[in-house]
Amino acid sequence: MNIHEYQAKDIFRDCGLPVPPGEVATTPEDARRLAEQYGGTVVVKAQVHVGGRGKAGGVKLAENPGEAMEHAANILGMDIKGLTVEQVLVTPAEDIDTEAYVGVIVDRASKRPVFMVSREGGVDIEEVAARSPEAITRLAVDPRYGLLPFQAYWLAASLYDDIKQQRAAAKTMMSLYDAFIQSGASLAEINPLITTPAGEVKAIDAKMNIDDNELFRRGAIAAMRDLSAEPPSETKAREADLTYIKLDGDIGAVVNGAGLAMATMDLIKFYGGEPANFLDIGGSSSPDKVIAALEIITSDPAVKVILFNIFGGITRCDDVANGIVTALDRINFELPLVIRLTGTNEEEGVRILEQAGISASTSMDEVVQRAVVVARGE
Amino acid sequence: MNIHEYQAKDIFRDCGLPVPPGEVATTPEDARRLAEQYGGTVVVKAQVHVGGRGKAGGVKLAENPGEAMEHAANILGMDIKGLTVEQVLVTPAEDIDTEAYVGVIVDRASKRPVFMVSREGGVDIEEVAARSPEAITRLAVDPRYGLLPFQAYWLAASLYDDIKQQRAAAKTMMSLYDAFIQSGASLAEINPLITTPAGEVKAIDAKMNIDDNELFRRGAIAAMRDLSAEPPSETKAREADLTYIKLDGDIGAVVNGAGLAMATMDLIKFYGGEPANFLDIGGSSSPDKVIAALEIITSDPAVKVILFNIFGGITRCDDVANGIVTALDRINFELPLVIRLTGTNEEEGVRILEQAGISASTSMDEVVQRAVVVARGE
Amino acid sequence: MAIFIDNDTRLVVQGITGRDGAFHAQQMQEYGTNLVAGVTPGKGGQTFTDGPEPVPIFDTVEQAVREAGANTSVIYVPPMFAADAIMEAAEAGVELIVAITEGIPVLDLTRVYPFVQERGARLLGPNCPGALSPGKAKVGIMPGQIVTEGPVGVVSRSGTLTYELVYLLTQAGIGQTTCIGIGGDPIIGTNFIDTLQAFEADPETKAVVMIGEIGGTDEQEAAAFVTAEMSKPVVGFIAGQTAPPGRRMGHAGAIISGSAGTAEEKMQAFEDNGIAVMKRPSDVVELVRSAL
Amino acid sequence: MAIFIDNDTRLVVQGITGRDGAFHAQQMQEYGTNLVAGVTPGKGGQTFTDGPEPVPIFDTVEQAVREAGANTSVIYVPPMFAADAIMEAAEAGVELIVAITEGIPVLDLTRVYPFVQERGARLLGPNCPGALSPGKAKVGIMPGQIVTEGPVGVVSRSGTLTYELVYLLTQAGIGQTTCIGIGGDPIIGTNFIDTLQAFEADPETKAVVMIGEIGGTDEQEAAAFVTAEMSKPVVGFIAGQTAPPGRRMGHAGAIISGSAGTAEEKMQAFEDNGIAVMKRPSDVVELVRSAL
Repeated sequence: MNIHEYQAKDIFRDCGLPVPPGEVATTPEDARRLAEQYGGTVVVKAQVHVGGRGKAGGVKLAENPGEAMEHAANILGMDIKGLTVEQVLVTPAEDIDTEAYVGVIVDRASKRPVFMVSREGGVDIEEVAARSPEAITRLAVDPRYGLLPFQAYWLAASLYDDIKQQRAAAKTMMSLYDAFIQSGASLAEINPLITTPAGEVKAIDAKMNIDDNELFRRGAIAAMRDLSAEPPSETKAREADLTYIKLDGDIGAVVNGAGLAMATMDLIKFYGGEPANFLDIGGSSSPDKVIAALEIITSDPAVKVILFNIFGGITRCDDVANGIVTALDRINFELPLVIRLTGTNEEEGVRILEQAGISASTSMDEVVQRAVVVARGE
Repeated sequence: MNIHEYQAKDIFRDCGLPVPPGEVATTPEDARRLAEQYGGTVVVKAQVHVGGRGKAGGVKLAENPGEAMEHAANILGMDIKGLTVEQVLVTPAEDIDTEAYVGVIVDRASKRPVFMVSREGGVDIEEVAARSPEAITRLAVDPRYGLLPFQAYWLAASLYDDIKQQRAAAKTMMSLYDAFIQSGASLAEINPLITTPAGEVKAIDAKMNIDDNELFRRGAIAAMRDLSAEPPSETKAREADLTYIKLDGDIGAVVNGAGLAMATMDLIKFYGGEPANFLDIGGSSSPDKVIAALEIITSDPAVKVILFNIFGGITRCDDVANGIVTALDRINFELPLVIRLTGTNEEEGVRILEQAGISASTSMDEVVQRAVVVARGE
Repeated sequence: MAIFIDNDTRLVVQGITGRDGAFHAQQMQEYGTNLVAGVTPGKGGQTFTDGPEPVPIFDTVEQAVREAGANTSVIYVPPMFAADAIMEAAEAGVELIVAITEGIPVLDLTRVYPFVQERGARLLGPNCPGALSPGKAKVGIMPGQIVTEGPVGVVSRSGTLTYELVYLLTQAGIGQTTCIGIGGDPIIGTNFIDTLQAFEADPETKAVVMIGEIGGTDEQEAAAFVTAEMSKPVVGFIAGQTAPPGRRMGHAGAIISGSAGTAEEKMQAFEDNGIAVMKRPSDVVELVRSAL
Repeated sequence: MAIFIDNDTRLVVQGITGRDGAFHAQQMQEYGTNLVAGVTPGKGGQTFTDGPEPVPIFDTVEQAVREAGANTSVIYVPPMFAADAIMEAAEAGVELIVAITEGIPVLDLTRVYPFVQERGARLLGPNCPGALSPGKAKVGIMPGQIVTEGPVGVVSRSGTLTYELVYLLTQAGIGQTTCIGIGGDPIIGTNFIDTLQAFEADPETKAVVMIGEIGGTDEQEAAAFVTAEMSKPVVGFIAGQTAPPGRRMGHAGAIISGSAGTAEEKMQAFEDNGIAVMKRPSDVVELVRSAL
């Protein structure tokens, strides 16, 4: 789950990171009031789950409250890469001497949280990694011990030469690691970590991604989810414990298992069709999931055919068949169904469908080809 | 550092342990008021840093507020093993079905925190250990991982057969481990952990010892020290960063290093004398420590002679000599001094003393024998 | 021969009284797996009777190891208890721990992994379908009816996609030594290389099918390993050629970060290392047949 | 020969710019120890000039290892930073870490100890005087002038009491291979048995003096080890015969708990295992002389 900059900053502040003040405004008038409150020059920053806000005109300096109101009026409602800006963060502008990058991610290879820090901040770290990998210092944290003070100092010393800045940065690393662990994050990033001409170290941007699997035990963070920042169909899918990603094609696919779902999309494309979505009904299944899946897919007007590709393992074919039958009773749709059902409790599943007058195949290749043909209207 | 039962219970409660309510009273009237507030039968418990309160009459049941006041009047001011009771804990009496023992200590051998639990609670665990060691379940916690839920359950399952009680006890173990770690404890104990006839699990007694070395980073716990519970001389020694333990003899000894200090006491005894104290001025030394040491020893009227046994290592003989000379200037005492000084900066130390008209030996055996002779008044 | 599980497997099911645990315990026992114990705290002393033979239930894995001689465990407990269940199995001395549970927080795994390693145990998964050695043992959720004995080792990050390919092989008369699902999470206990190593050492395995997906670099490293260390032919598949970047495709591990972890990159690594790449699942039969 | 430190020791001093660190760095260098580096964060690039030869100061131990080839470290930093300093040294690849600092929280040590173990390093201390191999190297705070080369190994939980006994030996013309202070805390990195083992393996050590104190059971276990594994004679001393139970006698580790850890118990264990027990420190000369 992505959270907004202002939410990440709240978490950072609670963990003792040196984050300047800042509050969110949803109206230009709010932005004006905040700018007044802070005094001096402020920054008005669009709060959207997407990079490149600055280039899109979503981040503006305002020298007085009137200007802050103006910028807020322009930015609120703005469309950035398909997302509408609903909130802006208003925060005092800082004088910047240097800009560094500090990030923590969960690293697959070392199976540990890994810090990445660089003296080159305020830019895309992936670009730095591609251009000059030696400019990035990496450190894998042993989660049994946490980030140790000497490690934090090693990282800090790679960013700064002044001992006071090194100490401040080391403390920042320790706090960032706390924030990362306490929030169940998969990424926590300060870009840039600045020094001011007075020598202070400050975190003036913040980014966090939260591991969805952590949300069950982190209510406060789960409550940070911004439903306006994702399509309603994906919200609905999540609530039904499905994974759904909308795509641009016309073949709606219901598949159990992420790998098989991806392979189904790939095969649709291979046979000349276009998938309308990725939809995984997951491992442990229930008829309710199938119903929710059908409701979500049928609400996409682009969909011309619905393809079921079910290979039963922990998912039972009878559950899926029951779900289809119940869904057909409950929701009204005219779309053609192409069904493939095999694996655990296959016989029962096929029998349930047949009793409802629905036929099912056992070959993936066959059903995908048929769905492509149906979608073409041939 | 020892803390009182009521203080340990406050810590336990904060960590989520199932501790019944209870408050401390310093007057019989306070005790009456508390008993009224809780209603029903209460227990009035002396708060002193010593075991065997019950046998000494320091723990009493009171069926009504008047009785609570009476008991408090008797217990407050009572002398238990040389300590005066200044506070009583008033807490509702609990119906007891079973009594178990749960403790955590830092174990030297495994170099880990070790849980010890037993179905035999409410009695001295050392007796249980001596009588029937198989009645105690031990579990060493890997501090890199902390107490894991399955381990807490293993411990709990060794105490109870009922799943609800097992779960409650497992949660209690987890909380106790948190309390232990968060407080920097060297011992945390629930004796007894009871079950009530209704099946609830409750911690009705609590004991904690805190590692003195943790206090610098645990202000709230350091503030729990009860100065009334230790001799003023030991308080003064601690504030001067010395270790002082008062004994019953007449030879006051100032030694650097715990092992040498013990060996000096042993040697005094070997030659027929009686040490008045254990006093270690510690490793890194300063003249101030020597002054404080002399002030403490000279305030003990039993002392007839002061013996210095200094072997310089990290302690410098010149520092000790300066301390002695300064102390003689500053504080007024008539006691004879017997000094042994050798090791780091020995020549300078001896020179400083000689300039002040004080002679020093280099042999421990010799000075101890001389001190014994002087103490005898021979 | 087979890898990881065989006739010496003595299985304990953690979470045997849950819906999924009970169902699959029965399925595994019916398949012929030597199911020696179940564990559900508080239900110790009861007996599991859903399968063909009664199985004792214990409160702890330690008891299952001590009293029933379990050496392999399979975990069906919910995500919030699963990390603890894995560590309990490792602490109890279980040698192979198969974690079926999906949705375990990845930070839990960063602690579970070293814990398991320190005890010399092998973790398979989490978020995996388990292992199946046709004719010998089935540990996990793979359907027993889709496999048959034979010379092909199968290793996959996916669950149902594996069934798809295995079933195609079986229908074509090509059997398997062992089918291994390593799991779809970013941090897993046993990776492609560990499994390829075991297949290379298994004399009955003559060829390997490796099924990868987008995200990470495991497939690329496995491909390099194939060139460096393997004498046996490998046939490969990568799912997610049409996946958009930056989105988590069901599996927590299936996400293209920036330009890294794409299907193209992985298929290229396969080709560069002499691994025959399938364009579609149904190609598996022909490619394996010509590899054997 | 000697144990733990010798002419191959390349020493880094952690906390070299502090009062104690600077003083003892100078003393160690004057004794002839090969002092190759000092560490104080923020002072990297400066030079330590208190001793006979200038020594480079680094910000981190890692730099001291990489740039100055340090293989041994000695720690003089305050208690609140000491655990971290030990771990830093271990992480940097230092082989022997001597922690002089007194007052490190014991729970810190429960984490430090496995960290050091995992990296294959040896920790001596904390709260110890260090090691001294007469004529070769001095690491810690033992006064160099009280030792002389010879055939006796000395191991002790104490600091100054060790000097006492060593000095008596030296004055009597009996020299030492190495004098080791293992430290007075409840949890220490290197214990009596580890040190006895090293002395047993050291061909130049002909006899060992072991100096224990009240608290714990290390001396009892060491006594059993002497019987089981040692061919060389051992002479022992126990401090604290007159210590009252339940009080911490200066050292965090010197405390009699209940009836366990008394001097009597330990002296009995020594006698039962053929270790000659001194009644007073000055007995050391005669007992060692007859052991040699």
